[in-house]
Amino acid sequence: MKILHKAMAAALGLLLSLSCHALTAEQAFAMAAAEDNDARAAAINAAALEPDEGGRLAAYLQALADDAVRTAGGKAYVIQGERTIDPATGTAATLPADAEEIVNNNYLRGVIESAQAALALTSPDVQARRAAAKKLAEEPDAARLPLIDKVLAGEPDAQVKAMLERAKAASLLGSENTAERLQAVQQLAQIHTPETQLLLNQRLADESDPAVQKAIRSALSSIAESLAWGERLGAIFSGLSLGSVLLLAALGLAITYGLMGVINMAHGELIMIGAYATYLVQVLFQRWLPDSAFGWYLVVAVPVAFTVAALVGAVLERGVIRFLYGRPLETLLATFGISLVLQQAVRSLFGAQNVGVENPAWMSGGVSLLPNLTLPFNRIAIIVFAFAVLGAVAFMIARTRLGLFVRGVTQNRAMASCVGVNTARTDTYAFALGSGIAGLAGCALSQIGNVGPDLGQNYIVDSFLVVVLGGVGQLAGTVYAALGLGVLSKLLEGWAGAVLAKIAVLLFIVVFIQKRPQGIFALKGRSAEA
Amino acid sequence: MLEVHNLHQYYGGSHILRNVSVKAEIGKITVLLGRNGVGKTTLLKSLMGLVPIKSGRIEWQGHDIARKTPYERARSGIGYVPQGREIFSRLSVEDNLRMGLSYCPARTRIPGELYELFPVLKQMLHRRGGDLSGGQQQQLAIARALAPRPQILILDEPTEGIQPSIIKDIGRVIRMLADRGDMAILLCEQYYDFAEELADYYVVMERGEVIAAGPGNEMQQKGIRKLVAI
Amino acid sequence: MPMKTDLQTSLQLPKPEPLLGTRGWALFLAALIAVCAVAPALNLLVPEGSALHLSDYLVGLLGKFMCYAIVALAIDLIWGYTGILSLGHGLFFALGGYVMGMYLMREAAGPDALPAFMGFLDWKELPWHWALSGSFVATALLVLLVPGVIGGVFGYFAFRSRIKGVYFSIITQALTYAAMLLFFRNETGFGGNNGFTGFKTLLGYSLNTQAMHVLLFALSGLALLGCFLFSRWLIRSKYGRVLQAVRDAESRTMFCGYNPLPYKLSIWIISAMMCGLAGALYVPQVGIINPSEMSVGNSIEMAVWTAVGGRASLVGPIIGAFAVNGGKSWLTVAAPEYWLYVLGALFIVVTLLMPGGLIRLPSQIREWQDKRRALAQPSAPQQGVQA
Amino acid sequence: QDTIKVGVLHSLSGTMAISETVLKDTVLMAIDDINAKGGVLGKKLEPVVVDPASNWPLFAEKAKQLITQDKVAVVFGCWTSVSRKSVLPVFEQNNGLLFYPVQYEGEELSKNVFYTGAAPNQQAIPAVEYLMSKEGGGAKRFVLLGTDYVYPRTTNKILRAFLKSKGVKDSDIMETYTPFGHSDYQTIVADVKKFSTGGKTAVISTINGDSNVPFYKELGNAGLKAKDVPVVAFSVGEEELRGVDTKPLVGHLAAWNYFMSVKNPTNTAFIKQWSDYAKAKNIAGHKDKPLTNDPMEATWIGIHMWKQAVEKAKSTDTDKVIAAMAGQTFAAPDGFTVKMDEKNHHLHKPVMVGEIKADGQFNVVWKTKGPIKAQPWSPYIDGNDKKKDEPDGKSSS
Amino acid sequence: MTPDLMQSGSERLQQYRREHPSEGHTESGGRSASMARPVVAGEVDTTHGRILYLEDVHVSFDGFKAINGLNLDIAPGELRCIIGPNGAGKTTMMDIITGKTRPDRGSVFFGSTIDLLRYNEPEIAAMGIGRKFQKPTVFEQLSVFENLELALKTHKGVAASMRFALKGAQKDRIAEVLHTIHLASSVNRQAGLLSHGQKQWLEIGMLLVQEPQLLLLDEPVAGMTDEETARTAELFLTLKGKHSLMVVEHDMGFIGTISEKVTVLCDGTVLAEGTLAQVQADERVIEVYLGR
Ligand SMILES: Nc1ncnc2c1ncn2[C@@H]1O[C@H](COP(=O)(O)OP(=O)(O)OP(=O)(O)O)[C@@H](O)[C@H]1O
Ligand SMILES: Nc1ncnc2c1ncn2[C@@H]1O[C@H](COP(=O)(O)OP(=O)(O)OP(=O)(O)O)[C@@H](O)[C@H]1O
Ligand SMILES: NC(N)=O
Ligand SMILES: [Mg+2]
Ligand SMILES: [Mg+2]
Repeated sequence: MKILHKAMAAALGLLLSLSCHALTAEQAFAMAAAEDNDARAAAINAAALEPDEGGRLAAYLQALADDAVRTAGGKAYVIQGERTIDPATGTAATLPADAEEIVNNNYLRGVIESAQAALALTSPDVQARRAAAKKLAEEPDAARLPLIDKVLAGEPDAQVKAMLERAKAASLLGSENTAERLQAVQQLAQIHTPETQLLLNQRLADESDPAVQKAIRSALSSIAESLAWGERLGAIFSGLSLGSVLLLAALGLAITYGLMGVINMAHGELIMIGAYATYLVQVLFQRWLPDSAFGWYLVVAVPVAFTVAALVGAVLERGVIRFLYGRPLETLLATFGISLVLQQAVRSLFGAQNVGVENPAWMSGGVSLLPNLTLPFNRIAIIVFAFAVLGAVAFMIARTRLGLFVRGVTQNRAMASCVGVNTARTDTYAFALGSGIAGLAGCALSQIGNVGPDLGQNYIVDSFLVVVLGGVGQLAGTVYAALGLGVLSKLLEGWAGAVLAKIAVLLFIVVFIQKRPQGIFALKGRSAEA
Repeated sequence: MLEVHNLHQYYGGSHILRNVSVKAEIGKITVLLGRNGVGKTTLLKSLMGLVPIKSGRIEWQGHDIARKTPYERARSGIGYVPQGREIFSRLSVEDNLRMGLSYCPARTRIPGELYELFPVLKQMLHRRGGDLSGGQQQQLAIARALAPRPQILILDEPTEGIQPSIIKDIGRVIRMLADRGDMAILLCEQYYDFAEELADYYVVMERGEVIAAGPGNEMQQKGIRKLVAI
Repeated sequence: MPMKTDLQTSLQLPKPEPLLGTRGWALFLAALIAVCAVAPALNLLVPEGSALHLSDYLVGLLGKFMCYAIVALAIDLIWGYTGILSLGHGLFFALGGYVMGMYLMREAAGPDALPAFMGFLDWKELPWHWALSGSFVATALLVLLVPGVIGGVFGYFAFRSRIKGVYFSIITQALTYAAMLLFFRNETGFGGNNGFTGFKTLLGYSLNTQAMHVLLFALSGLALLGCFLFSRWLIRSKYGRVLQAVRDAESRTMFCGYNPLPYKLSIWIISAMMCGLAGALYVPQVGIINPSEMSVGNSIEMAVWTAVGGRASLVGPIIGAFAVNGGKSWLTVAAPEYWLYVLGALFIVVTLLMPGGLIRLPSQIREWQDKRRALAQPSAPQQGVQA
Repeated sequence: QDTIKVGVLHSLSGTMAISETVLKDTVLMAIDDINAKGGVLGKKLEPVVVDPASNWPLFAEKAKQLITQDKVAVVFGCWTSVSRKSVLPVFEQNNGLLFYPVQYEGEELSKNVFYTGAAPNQQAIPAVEYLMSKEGGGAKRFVLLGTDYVYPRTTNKILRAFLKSKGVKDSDIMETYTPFGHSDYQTIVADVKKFSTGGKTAVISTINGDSNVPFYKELGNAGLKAKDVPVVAFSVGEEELRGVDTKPLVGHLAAWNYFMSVKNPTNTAFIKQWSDYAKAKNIAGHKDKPLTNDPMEATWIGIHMWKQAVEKAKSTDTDKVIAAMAGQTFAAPDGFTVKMDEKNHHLHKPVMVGEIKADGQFNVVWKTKGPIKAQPWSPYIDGNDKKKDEPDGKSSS
Repeated sequence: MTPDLMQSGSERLQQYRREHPSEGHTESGGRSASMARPVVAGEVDTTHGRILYLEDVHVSFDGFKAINGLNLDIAPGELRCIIGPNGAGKTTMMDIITGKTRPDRGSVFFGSTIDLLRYNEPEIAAMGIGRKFQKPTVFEQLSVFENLELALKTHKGVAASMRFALKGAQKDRIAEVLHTIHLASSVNRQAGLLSHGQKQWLEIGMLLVQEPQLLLLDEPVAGMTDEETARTAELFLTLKGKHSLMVVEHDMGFIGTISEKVTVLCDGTVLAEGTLAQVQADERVIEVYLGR
């Protein structure tokens, strides 16, 4: 409390000293480095109440937000690339050697952002005003009421106005006056967003008046009701998204195992190779190409991941697996060995720790469908990607000669060769294709998960479950199994928690196979036995 | 023309084919006879390259193909109907036939005459090969071998499990194919009457060796039926 | 007709194989003596400095390997002979281990106290599933019964539904994975991720004495030899041949009048129980049991021991378990950064070059030489078809 | 015998290799450093590196081998608590000496182990206190989110008791666990988001290694900003953030006893030494982007304190070294002179809370004035008040 | 049961009784079918003169009617030949009898009391129905001897097989069969290494040692030489009477030597029935099956 008082006093003093409405050096220093963070916050808030002459305050706040401010000898400096600037005058300055970095924590960052919003309310740009008004509505502060009232009076834009009304209502939630509070609650009850929920809940915790309490409760329940849809859709979307991840991880295996019969324990490592290939492409982009090109690195990474994994797959097929056709259980053993070697190879080359793969900018963020339902772009991209790959694989298997040959060769290698199919080449192509698709999965998974030597291990069990649950050799089954498991997992997780959900899903699979011992899409009849 | 000279073949340590020499001429039907287990299938598999041979030469159209892979042999115009049908059981009948066309240009259609020959295949075009009845599968196997119009057709007991009327049809087809003059036929058969009726030449095997050979019209007088029976 | 009788007498029907041949019994006896007398003597009586001294470390290591060998044998029964690949045998091993661990925890806690981790969970009394853990006799039975019953229930439904091949393998994997997650949870009551450690005594005797180590070693050896003999007896009987028949042509077996279900189920349960026994002997020797024994990778590795040694032979899996684990123990020290390359390469090489596993390497070499000899002189008279 | 053997027992393969490999390198660097300065008691240190491969029984086997076969004087090793539990009997039976460098759940004291990582009161509790402060956002509701194993479960049990003592209601605590290797945090993040509408919320994450990347990526996806719902993690350091795009995570927190970004001459030297070593030894990853973290620092402290103790005891004999360890001090890279407690085998360490920066480093936003003493037996767990703050059997030496 | 089936059954029974006067092993031997009589579980009751009858059986696969209203019955000791075009449903019929395929509707009885549709494959086999497949199936990894030993008529339970030891009589039986099937010199050979024809014989041998009451033989002489075919015919004729046989073949010569009554199947139903000469003269049979 004491500290607060002191800070108030300091801020007040500053205010008084402000005869001209421009950023002073003292002010700038106080905003950057005061006795403690509360004092800094007070200084920042105080500064933001004043009109900003020449936009210098806005620039300075931005510099603070960007951690570009240094202090030395009671003065603040702004670093702009190579140059140093005096925030009060906007002129160049020299940075003293003993200048200290300014560290903001979350609390101060919040204060700075609010201050920026307050300043932006008077911006000529209507978009900026809208954003600022929204921000203020989310973080109400009774101290800004006069400012809001002032801006409201002159604001032409209806949207900004509506937002500001909201901000005002939110600020009034904490009013001394019960009627005002009640009115604020009623006004907020119209706004069905999670932010309102938070405001109302926070108020509820402190509210003592029963009428207001009741109003808040009914407002909350009506909001919760209208948000329920968003939650449901969100759960289904996460199910689909998980399903598409499972599908991607399993698709390559649907070829190497489902069609070719290779119990490919190295499948996970092929996924990992795809992910590392993506990482390498990213590094190359960062190192050799301009920043603006970075957003496109995935466009290069996709074919590279495919090719690298396919090549590794081809080498494995030529070197090891082709000697094992017709001995499926042996392939388990050999590919288990291969997976150990590949994992360790990655450790030797890249280190045991994870490597960082960044999402390109267009993949961050999402589309907001409902106030509480935002579909992230990277998830959407993966769903689309998974289905694109699925389409390509389905076409390849069902419509092309290679697909026909692969199916024929895996069913009866000797006979396929007797009708003139180059079985060795077909096998290599098919295995390389399956591996390449695993590589594509790796590329996609690098966007949502970690990239490390263990990457493959995390997906191998699930991949096999999906392929087997769908019915070995049944692409359609794989799709149903992946999406079904995805949605089921997410629904179960919703009410049982992740651990029990996972256990339940596994047991579900065990039980399901009892009903359908050959998977969802079982082959029936005589041909199944041959 | 297919010529086999002094072929020796082993399974592990046991000598299965001993100094086998056989010829199959274009336009002629050569019949291979012998009791169970004498090595007929083994010989045909050696011709296709499915089992390695120890020594001897296999000449096809003047080239030694003894070291070639099965698919190279198939592509050089050798069609093979194996014992036990070896259908691609999970492929549809149509895809089985398309497999037969594997080395033809991609657009090659399945010859319509196959369906005339084996009407049941047309009915069952979209059924899985493995679901067909035994005899239907046998018909499919023959049709598959004929699809790319090979220059030699090697048949391992093609009448096994086939109804009499179709056996007659197959006999007629084989005769017709040979008479067209662009195909050699090597037929391994247990059904003596069928074999005798078709044979231009015959070869009898016993214990992995050729013990008799000659033109088909001499079979009766040489008592080949007895030879096979004893 | 009389001619037929003649032929009959001239026909040599194969005699039933003896349980073990003379050489077999000799080797078996030698192994028995080595395990029960020689090794303990070398450890307890020969002074530490001597070249002949068997160190405590090695006693522990070999004791552990013998438990692994039992597992490999158990997997061989179900995989090698019956053709059912289980990727979940780690579960049975761990169950046996947990049953034993519960007993050891109770002993470590003392008669009236709860095992330490329970106090931490604020549990005031033993949960129901710990009821029998205080009795050694019950524990000894449960070590076999728990894996047997759980395996039995699972196997009954799976085999009844005629789940085969990879479908079976994958659901065993799912089962052990689910069990692992379950055991990870603290609430399940098995010590969560840490599992059980800090054992002190067995039947009142300290676990930390040299004599106890040797005793556990000898017990593991006896168990291994016993399991071997039992397996040999099973496999040699007609029962064993039915198993192989089921493996090779299940539907044909059915048309011969055999119901595969009781056959598969019985061998499955036997195999699970053997794993349970191995787990129970393993836990006091290594001093820890925790859910990672149920991890999928572990179970795959167990199958790998069997495969490396040679499936469908009884000595093979034992050799495999020793070879793989011995190699692992040695390499993780000798080449800590590269051992995975070597181990991985071993698996690849064994599959590619030794399809019968290590055990069939000599006969493979012999065969290869025979073949070369035969090919070298094709004109030599051969037995031909009669072979 | 002209060398002293030092055992290194960290997983170089398997799931834990991600975290542990670098600790092996840290030990090797320290040994090089000590040897370059003349070794210990005039003898060079000889590292014996083994790979327990993230396999807990194998940890016990390797520990036994190091002690009884290689006769090492001391072992530096283990990360997970279960691996420590697995080797503990081996060290006690054979009277070996283990230095354990990772923050853990406490509830253990052994005469043969020195714990150079944090006990819960040196990490978890101060961090939560910070979150409850105005500076930390004044959180009123808490999500306890962890991987389902003992360290998170125990830590959360302690935290729950602590929060209760601070007047937080049960309905304001959400406790959720995920299986090992869990990689899909959509539902959980959505749940957290929903929970956070009920009042100012903070997430306390004890998610283990591998799952952190997908968790943080999902946080970024969901747009959960640190300002609104801060996440404080106890298992996320510089190394774990290597795999993450940290821009969306700026402001989320971690609590440790050391951060790479701490500015002081000791740390600068430490970082430089590590960078040079990583380059010289061509350590993958670190040769391009050298990073240090808390367990590395704890390892570094441990081996140097051991050296000092050996020199004080003039012997590598376990009991003598244990006795000499009491009260050892060392100028640590965290900027303080840390001390080995006279009794409880834990270090007195400073506690720091850092906010993630865009470059993957941490801004230290809060720290204790000085090192604080560890409470291995947390007072928030019933019955611990009766436990001795000293391992059993020590007096015998 | 349809009236004509009942009629033909009682006729056949009468004939059977005439030929095998001493073999009425049920107490109720001469009594009429309607008289109460204990039904012994698992025991085949042939008092109605049929060991097997199928009535109005239907099976379809994805809409394709493989068996379409099939009626058939076989008397004890009868050797019945079944012929019919490829795809007529002969093998499918055997699948139904042996429990491999479940019919969509219809009834299948073994004797008069055992409803085969209620049993699974091993149970049906243990009751005394043996089958030889169209494609020879033997235990390829086991030796010829072991193949026969497994097929031997004994108790087939787990405990019994653990304790099993070959008795003298059983040995003799195996030796005898080995001679019959001409594999005496290959007793120890692995069955997988046999040639196609040898496997056929081995499978027949396995049937013989199994001593079933009813043998279903799907194309037993396919791939055999004429001489062997003749031997097989001889063998079947000796089996007839003691066992009931149902033989599917396309080899008319073989059928000719063994047949008394021939049933022609076509499109899943009976097209014609009679002696070989009768059916061979049947225009429809010539049309769909024999060819001109
Ligand atoms: N893979 C194999 N390994 C060892 N021996 C074999 C193998 N395949 C066949 N044989 C043996 O080789 C001999 C010849 O077999 P092959 O199949 O060529 O006979 P076949 O003349 O075609 O007989 P059938 O008329 O019965 O078809 C037989 O004795 C058989 O047992
Ligand atoms: N599982 C199945 N799915 C689809 N069609 C089937 C299946 N099983 C059998 N069929 C069809 O049913 C018909 C009867 O087959 P079946 O094998 O019984 O004939 P068959 O009389 O034994 O012929 P063959 O003399 O050629 O052996 C055939 O047309 C076959 O294609
Ligand atoms: N001790 C830990 N972090 O597991
Ligand atoms: Mg043949
Ligand atoms: Mg048929």
